[in-house]
Amino acid sequence: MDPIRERPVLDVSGLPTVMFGKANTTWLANLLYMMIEGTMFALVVASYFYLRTRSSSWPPGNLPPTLGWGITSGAIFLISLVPARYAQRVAPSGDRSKIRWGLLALAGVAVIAMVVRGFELANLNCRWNENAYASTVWALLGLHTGHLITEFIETVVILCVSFTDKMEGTRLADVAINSDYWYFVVVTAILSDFVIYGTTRFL
Amino acid sequence: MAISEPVVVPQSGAADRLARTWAQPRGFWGWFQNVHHTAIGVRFMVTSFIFFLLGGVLAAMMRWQLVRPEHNAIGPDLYNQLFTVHGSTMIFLFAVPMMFQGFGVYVVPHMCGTRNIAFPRLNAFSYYIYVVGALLLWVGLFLKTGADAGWFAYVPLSGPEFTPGKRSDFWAQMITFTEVSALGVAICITTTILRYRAPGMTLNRMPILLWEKLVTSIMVIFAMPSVMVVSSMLLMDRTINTQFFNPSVGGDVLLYQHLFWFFGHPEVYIIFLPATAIVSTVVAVFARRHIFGYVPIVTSVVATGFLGFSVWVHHMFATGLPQMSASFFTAASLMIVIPTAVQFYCWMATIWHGRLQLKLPMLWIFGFFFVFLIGGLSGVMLASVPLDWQVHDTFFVVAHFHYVLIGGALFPMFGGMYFWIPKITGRMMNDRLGKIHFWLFFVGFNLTFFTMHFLGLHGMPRRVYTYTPEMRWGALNLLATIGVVFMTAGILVFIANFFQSKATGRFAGPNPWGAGSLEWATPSPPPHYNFLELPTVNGREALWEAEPNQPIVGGVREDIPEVLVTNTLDSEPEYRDELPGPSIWPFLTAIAVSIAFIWSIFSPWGIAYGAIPVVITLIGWLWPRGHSPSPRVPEPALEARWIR
Amino acid sequence: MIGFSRVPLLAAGVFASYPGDHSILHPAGPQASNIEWLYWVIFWIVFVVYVVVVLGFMRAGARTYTSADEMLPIMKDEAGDRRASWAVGSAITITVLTLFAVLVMSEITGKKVEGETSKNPVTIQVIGHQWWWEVIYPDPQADQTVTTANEIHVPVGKRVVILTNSADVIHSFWAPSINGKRDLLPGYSSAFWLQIDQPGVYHGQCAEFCGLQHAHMGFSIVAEREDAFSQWKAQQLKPAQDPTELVTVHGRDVFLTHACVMCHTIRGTDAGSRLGPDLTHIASRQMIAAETLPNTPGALAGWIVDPQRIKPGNRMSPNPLQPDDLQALITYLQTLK
Amino acid sequence: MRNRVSIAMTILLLLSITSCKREERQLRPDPNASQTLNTVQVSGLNPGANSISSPPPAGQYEESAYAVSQGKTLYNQYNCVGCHANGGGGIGPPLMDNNWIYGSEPGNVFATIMQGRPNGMPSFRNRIPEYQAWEIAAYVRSMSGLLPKDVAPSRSDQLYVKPAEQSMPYQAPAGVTGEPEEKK
Repeated sequence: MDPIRERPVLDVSGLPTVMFGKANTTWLANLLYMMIEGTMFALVVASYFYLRTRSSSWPPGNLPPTLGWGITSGAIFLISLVPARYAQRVAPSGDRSKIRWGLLALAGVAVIAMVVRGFELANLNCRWNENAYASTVWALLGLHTGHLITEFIETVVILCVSFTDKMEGTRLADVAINSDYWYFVVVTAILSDFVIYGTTRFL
Repeated sequence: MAISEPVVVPQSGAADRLARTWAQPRGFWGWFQNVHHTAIGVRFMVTSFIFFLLGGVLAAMMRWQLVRPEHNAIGPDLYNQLFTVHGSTMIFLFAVPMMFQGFGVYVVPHMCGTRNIAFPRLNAFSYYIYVVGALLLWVGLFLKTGADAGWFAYVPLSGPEFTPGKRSDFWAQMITFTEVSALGVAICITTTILRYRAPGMTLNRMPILLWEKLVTSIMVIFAMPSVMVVSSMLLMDRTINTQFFNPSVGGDVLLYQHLFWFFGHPEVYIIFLPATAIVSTVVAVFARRHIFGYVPIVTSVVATGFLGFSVWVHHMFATGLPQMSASFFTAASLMIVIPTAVQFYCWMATIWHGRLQLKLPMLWIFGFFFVFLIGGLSGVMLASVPLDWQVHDTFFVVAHFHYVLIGGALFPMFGGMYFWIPKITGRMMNDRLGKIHFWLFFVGFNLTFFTMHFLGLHGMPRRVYTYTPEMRWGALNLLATIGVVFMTAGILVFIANFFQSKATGRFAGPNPWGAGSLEWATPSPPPHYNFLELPTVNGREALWEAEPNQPIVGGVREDIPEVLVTNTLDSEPEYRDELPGPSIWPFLTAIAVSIAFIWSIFSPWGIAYGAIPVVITLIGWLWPRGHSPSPRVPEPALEARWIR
Repeated sequence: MIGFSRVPLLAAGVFASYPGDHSILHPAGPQASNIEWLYWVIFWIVFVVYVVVVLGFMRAGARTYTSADEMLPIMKDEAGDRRASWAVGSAITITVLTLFAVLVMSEITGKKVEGETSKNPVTIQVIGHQWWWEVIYPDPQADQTVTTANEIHVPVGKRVVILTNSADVIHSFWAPSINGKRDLLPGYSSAFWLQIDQPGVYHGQCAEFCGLQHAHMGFSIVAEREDAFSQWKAQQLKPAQDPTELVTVHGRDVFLTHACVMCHTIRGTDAGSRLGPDLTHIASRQMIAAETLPNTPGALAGWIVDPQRIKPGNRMSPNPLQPDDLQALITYLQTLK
Repeated sequence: MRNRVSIAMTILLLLSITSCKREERQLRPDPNASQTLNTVQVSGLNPGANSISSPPPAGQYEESAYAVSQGKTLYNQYNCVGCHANGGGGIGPPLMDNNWIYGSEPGNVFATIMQGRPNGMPSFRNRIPEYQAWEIAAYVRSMSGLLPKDVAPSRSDQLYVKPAEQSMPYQAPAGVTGEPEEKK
């Protein structure tokens, strides 16, 4: 093409370079990721109920999991919504100390949640290799524990970033998105708890 | 956004600046750092094509074993590995990576008129993880550890008791690798299509190919988790003795089939929709008119996406389901014919009311019309429960899905290759060789697979490594084997043609076919910055409907890899996003993940210990570095260019 | 409706001219012939559809083909498009109606095939093993229960219900000229019906991939007149009679003192293991090794000595017997009518 | 492009070094391993020292996951379960523990199966071809973790009675030589 040409121009130089919330492409990717993981949870839960239809008693020969630990972990996850929301709120301001406190609190709650999860697994009253029921229960809780750990690591990494001067621009958006993902972890936690503890007792 | 009056746009320097900004490292290690979608897309195509050839070799070996009754060239143990690895290769290592990942990653950003795919590093990661999965399966085969329970590996045969050793475990992990890859690419493509489209390319103006890639990506996102879950269950049953599929303690063998086919049938459309997209694109170009029935076609693509999830049980009619559910799935399976029929009629109408230039790509599309239709119609037969009881798991079904997959995906794929290779390499393919390739392949294909219908009707089950003369299947099997010779010859001609054109082919120029979508607005092969001037779009076929002085996008920084992000519905510019540059970390992460997965085959602790390097590499990948966000005021060089 | 297959047509011709007792297109009972009827109906429908669509594409191509090699301008043709939308619209309508017709016919046929039941059928239990079929004619009195393998006898013209189980992996019971296939799933037991109208021997085979010897997992269904059937059954009920001559006595001892006894049953002797086929009346069967070999002394000997050559990977161990022992064993087994 | 190929080659090479004995499937045993001696036994018991066909071919069975799993199938089918249960022991001694009355070497176990032992263990000579006895011996050893995990069988599709052999703590490299240690 010739070096000089007359063309009308759509000038976008004035546009921002960081967006928070839905406008951010990472937000979209995060949403898609949650769709993938959500499908996995849905399928494991579906298998759980499918196997239930194939068995005369449910749980077969095992005591249902100890309710106490289920409730505890559920409660902890609900509490964790507070620091998650806080971090999300303060992210756009770019106020590093607030962000640090938010993330720190979130990471702390995650640690507690993981400890409780350990007791939860110990009190399922079944081993994964006993029967199909036990396998599904362990699969469901294991799948969620995997997400819990991932989210914990992600939070810690972002926390570390927040102590550097790189905590600005898109990194702030990442903080907000990290909280979105934590909401997902909480929701799936409540659901799996309901399936594992609730349905064996009330359904 | 306000569009300025026509202004002088000095090109001087812009090209060099962009070239410098978007340059990809060279050399051995550079190869592992490249994150540009053209490079990754081509790699997906080349790699998957190599596995297509390997899978073809296995098929030839199988045909050789079946050439006559009680032929014992190949024993049952090896034969079972052959057809299992053949099936798995063609589906997981060729069809999806080629049709979805390969074409998608290469062509989507061009069609959107942007400079790279979204999340380029995730994209690169997806490629490496796919390669590892592919190697896992094939190295397994060479170490006598080839999967041998069929490409859908039904339990209990594939389970801990009946497949000792590590064969099924290799298969299951291969699944995990390839599906992770597909899912990663799905995220990249979806985001690119929804947010990176050039200003003016509203949803209503999106090329059909983009629509279809969007639908396919969404299907991947909902279908692939299913097979990952089920292959993980199988792996856990085999390695840590879970009991998902053990009937004597409440496990269930049909659970496996449900989960597998809930993925397995959408998979067919994940392979087939990209093919129809190629058809729609090519037909419009060589009928020299806009595609007829844009809205009906898009609607049917979306409808296929939904219906694809409601037909999986028709793979399980012979398990003796209750009549009710069987009827439902028959109805659904027949219903899914309608969207495909709609597309067929629209293509016919496009040709009918256009001016047909039967150039090479179009020739293959005509081959697709004739061949795929047979597969589609025998599919109608299979949808009927009583007929399925008879022909299920026979060579009739083998014929059916080869007509669907080769007819429905391979013919359009070759069409697409003859169509886009000039864009990729910058040189035209040889027309005469292309025609020879077509006719050899067309004849050989029908010779091999049409005969299989009869074999099936006369009671030859699939997956038998031999048969007795009393069955009188010899003659037809011999015919089928002869067909392989023609197909092989055809493929060889294609390869020869490719290298010849790469070396001495006629230069293609930006738009050799006079096509209308944006990828033809850049030089062939495209530079790493894709577009010197980011385009704006004015209609469904951007280049055909561009005004004489179609506005261009200005003000996207050229000193850092920056792209314009627009909103989903009407692609209004929203913000400028800086993309990550070349990096070795995706490759290292892929290696770390591979170690963890492969280790887990041999010890459950593999996941635990293997997770550590994964975390480290991920941190290395995600740790922020490089430029700080751009200042609001562009630097003087740009200032000078956009005078108001 | 067999008449369909008589229509001289290339494709159909190939089917019809294809002899054999092992074909979807040569039904021997109501189930299979219902399905065959459905097959031909749908075959002709899709055949017509194929011809029409292909001609359509050819016509479209021929109509607008141009050999021009240069880039032609992009054309617009609103009038043509309007006509086309009518054509496409009606084509889709026809398609939907056709599919609906297919659905209805397939439903009706399905009901018919599943409806071929009766109050007092012949009940046969078929258990799939890797890689042979255990066949049991259950009876309230245990001593009235017949157990055999790979060869199913049924009376002509009577409704038969097959109860299926699997002992290991998934198998699929399929005799093309009798009825569609039915999977044998571990953990499930299902029942399906068949009926045979012409006397004869009909071949069947496992249709779901079940491992190394999936290819050699055949069975045969022998349809015979009522009286012949009851005779056969009475004979099968008898235990094996004690051998009398020296050689057969020796043959039995060989059987009882070698690996044979670990897996096989011969009622009337100490051999009572159920791992392999019941051999009480082996001499009465046409074939051995799940329809792999004819039941001749030679084949039998070859099978006993080196089964792994004939069916690599099957569960029977090689038995390198001394010639005279082998001879005696064969002679003995030949007496088990 | 070339790089990818070279990587593929190196990986192939690395893995080929570890040749996969584990996946060997000898579908057609060599004739002399399928011997069943043709002398009609008078009594099931059979005194005297080991008279194993030498050298013991145990290796080829203990390295093949297929052979060991065959052994597991035969162990159940030939009703070893009747006395030894699923290794826990019953009428016969337990096989899961690491306490071997007649030695833990494959040869010893093979001899025990073929010749029988006092106090009830019958002789299976003539009844079980040698290769099957070797397979069973290999399986018996896998029960107490004497075989590598990747060879030891995984769970069967049966009622859950004990963790699968592959999850037994791995004890020693599966040797086929050396004196049987007499733990009486």
